[in-house]
Amino acid sequence: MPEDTFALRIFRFDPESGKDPGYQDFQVPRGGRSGGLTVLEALFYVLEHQDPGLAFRYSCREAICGSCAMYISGEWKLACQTQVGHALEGNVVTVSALPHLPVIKDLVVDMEPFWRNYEKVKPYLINDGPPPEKERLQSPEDRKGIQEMADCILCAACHSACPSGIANEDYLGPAALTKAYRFVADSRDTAREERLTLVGNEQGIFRCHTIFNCVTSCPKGINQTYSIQQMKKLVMKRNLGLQL
Amino acid sequence: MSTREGSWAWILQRLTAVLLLALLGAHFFVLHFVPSETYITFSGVAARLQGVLFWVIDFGLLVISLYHGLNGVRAVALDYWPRVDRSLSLALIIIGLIATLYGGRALTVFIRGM
Amino acid sequence: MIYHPVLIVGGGLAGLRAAIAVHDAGLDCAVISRVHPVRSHSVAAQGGINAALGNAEGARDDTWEKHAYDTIKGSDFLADQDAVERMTREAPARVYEMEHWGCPFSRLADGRIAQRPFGGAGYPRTCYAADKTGHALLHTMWEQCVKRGIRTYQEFLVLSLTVREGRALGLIALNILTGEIVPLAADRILFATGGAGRIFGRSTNALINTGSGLAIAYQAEVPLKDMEFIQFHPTALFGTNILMTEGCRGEGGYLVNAEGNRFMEKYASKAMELAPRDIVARSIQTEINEGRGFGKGGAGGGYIHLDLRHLGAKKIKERLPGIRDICLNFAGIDPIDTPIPVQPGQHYTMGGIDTDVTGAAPVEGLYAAGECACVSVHGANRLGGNSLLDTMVFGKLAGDAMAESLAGNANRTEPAPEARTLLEEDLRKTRDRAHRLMAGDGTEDPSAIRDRLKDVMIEKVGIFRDRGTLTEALAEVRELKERVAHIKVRSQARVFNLDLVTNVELEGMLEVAEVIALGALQREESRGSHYRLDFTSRNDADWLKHTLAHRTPEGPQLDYSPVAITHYQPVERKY
Amino acid sequence: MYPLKHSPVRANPDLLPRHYRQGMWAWILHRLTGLGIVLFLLMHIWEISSVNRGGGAAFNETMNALRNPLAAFGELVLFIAVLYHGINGIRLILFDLGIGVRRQRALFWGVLVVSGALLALGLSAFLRLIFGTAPALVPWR
Repeated sequence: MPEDTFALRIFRFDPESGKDPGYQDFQVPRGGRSGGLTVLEALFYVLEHQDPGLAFRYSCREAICGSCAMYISGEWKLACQTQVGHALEGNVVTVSALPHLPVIKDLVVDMEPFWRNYEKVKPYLINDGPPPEKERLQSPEDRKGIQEMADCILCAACHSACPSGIANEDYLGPAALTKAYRFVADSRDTAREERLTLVGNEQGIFRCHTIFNCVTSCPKGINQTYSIQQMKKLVMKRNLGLQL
Repeated sequence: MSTREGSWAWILQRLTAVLLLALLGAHFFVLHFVPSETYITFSGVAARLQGVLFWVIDFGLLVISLYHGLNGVRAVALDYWPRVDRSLSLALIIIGLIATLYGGRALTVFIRGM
Repeated sequence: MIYHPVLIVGGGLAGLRAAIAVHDAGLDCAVISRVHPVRSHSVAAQGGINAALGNAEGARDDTWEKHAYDTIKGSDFLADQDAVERMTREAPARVYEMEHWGCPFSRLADGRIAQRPFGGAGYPRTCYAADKTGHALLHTMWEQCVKRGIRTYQEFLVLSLTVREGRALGLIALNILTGEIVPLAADRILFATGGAGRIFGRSTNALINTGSGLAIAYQAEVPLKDMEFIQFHPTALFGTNILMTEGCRGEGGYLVNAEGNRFMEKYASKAMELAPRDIVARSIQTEINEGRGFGKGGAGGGYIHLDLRHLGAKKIKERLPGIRDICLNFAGIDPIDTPIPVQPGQHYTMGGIDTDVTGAAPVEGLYAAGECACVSVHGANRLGGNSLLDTMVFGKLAGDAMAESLAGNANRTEPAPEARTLLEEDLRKTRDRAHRLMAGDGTEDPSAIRDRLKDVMIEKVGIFRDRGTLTEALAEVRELKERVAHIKVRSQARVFNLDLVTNVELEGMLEVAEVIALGALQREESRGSHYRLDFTSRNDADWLKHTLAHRTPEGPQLDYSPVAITHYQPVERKY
Repeated sequence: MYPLKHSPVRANPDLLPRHYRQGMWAWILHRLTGLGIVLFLLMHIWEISSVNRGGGAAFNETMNALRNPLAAFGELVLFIAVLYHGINGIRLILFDLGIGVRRQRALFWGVLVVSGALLALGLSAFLRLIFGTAPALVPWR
């Protein structure tokens, strides 16, 4: 019955066919096994019952692994976290691969440009001192200061949503910059100067135009712009020879 | 200016923005709210520009707005064509210099009142 | 042919920790992962990691020995005590190491790592990073791998393990992104492929936890140990089965039935909600079965309430922010003012590839660590907070052991000629198998088989078992195995063929399910998570032993091995 | 990589996506007004510099030519653009000072309100330009 189904409009691209990319509609029943239905479950329904050739990424289905960021009905979302009922436009849910990243097949994008930028900011704790016998102490306040940045699941939604580096794979992007600030703000890290040099340029923080699309698109509610603005201030302070 | 850096371009854009707000406010006020003749004429403008304050405002506007505007164009262009930086910057600097000189010469014509 | 002296299958905590150990020993190694490493299921761990640091107030006299005893008692005395002692002794070092590598642990006021109480533990010794400990640890571990430039083969699904004359020589894997089936040769191979939760319906596990590593090892005639011990987590979010961490109860949450009672009083009057998982899960299921649950008779089987309201908004937002997000996003409720509907769900595979304390399997050159391995430190029931610890302690030990065993003979840059020949032979076989799958008669629907398997396993090999249901389950699984021969991979695509991936996994799931069901049927006692309605008590005289399943063409052949007992004689568990 | 028969394909967001929120509109408007103002700036320099090309007479001639409703309308558009660009510029500088990074949506509405108020004030001058006499909107006139 048509009223019990909705149309899942999926971005399709098959690299082996030589055909142009486009959208394809599938009729999917609304009710899942548990009453609600997430977009990820709907994709599985299509895979199992309608088109075994559909390609998409998945893992945890609970919004922590970061596999299934997609562009769903005009917004950047995790497919697993999005209820079909919330993404309906009329009777249609539109799902496409993350914009701006090269598409490998259907909803699977090449994450290489994203990871390349992630690695550029030295995304690991650097501490020159010898490790103590026990833990390095960190006050609960200092710990709280990095909570937001450390919550990032590296899903690349913000990276894909950011218009600042839209045609520029060298722009570090909000995810990598937030990762950089996660360590700049960590009281245990000693490579602040080095990191600020890595990000303090026009392929880094100064490419950010404070558009806040990253913030809007983040499925974990992280404010990437905050991290970026904090680093702009730190770099200017450093340029002016002030104490960091 | 190389893309490796850019913090100075960034801070100058902010500083010129603040200056422009002040200068433009003055410019607007002078042109539209200070009682003067209804229509702008050469002699009217020339008379006004005899005052040093107005001279500073107009010349400052010329230089600062050109910097702010052309640097803005550069920022826009680099979003879409990240690899044109060097040639683009050179082109913008040349445009800026020509416009400053040409506009500056016009101002001196007014000041001399000829 | 791709060759590395050491190949590690699995990019979760155990695999990455082993890779770091091998790399730091100066050897070349590579990690093969079905997903990008940070997408591994370790990322979903919530509550924390146990280590007797003695940081928390009231835990100053905690020691690794006490941690060991809690673990052994929690395991219902099936754990190998030497292995447990090794694990708990090394626990603080592994936790401090993660801290030094930048893991954002939650902190006490004095700046030390915070610890919270967890089920079955005598002291608050579970270190945590809010309720996203797995996420914090896995990202930190991955960062260390990035720092070291450790090679990873991402989105490679391992299809088979090549073993000849008791020696592991390499792997055949599918490059999911290209569709190529490629051989990878190595002198030492570590399996760190995680659990088999998705064999069961109502699982808290990630969708990728199909037990494919277990199946591949088993198909290569590596024995699986204690597979009948499947942990059911007491509190999975009703409907989606997303985990509601034990930390909810560790922070003081209550379990309440439909009559408004904290029913744990009846089952574990001292430990209450913080009894070990097997006991709490059985208690909840009993309440539901006896009609004191909510939504009884409805779809999904009823639930009880996990009530956090009395903790207050501040504590919930600070200590359990992830739980709150999950509730808001997946159930549409806010735990600050609404109790969370929960029911028990499959959570952990205590059993796994048979290994010794260094992770070595009974096949030369093959190692295993993490959830896919059975050392065994969890015995019949794992304590919350011990799985993250397991991954890191035994990941490192296995990495060290592999590096050490290769020392002096690590200069090779390509496989031995005979290994190459044998791998190429296996490559042909595996390609044939893929072609066979592609060209099946297609009379069976794989998704129907998969759904049926999950239902059978949760209904008949679940929290409560007996001879009748287990016999039925075994028969059904064997019937499904017959049926799976008639499936057909419908997509002929090479690039990212999910149909091929899920169907290959399905074959393995059935193999592992058969081992679980048979082991459970044979073990005529109740111990830890394995509860038989027809044999309700523990029987140390006959069953204080590990089950070992060997693959034969006729199905699993079971035999048994002794449990290592060092200091602690089995006693009745009381909480 | 398996040989691709296509050069890299990218999925595009909708041209005017439904996801555009305050920050995105603020930026689009800032960028468009900025580029428009630069264009005007160059034209303005060219028109003032008519003195370079023909002295005061040429300047007066240019000014007379610009005295028509269309040019006045253009100046109205310019005025609105400058107002928005300036006020939103203040918003951006506030962000750089670390103010309002978590309240960007509210700040955007603030920008619109302030721009609107200044526009009403400024309109009086334009009405005067268009109709020759200004209504007594400005108290000091």
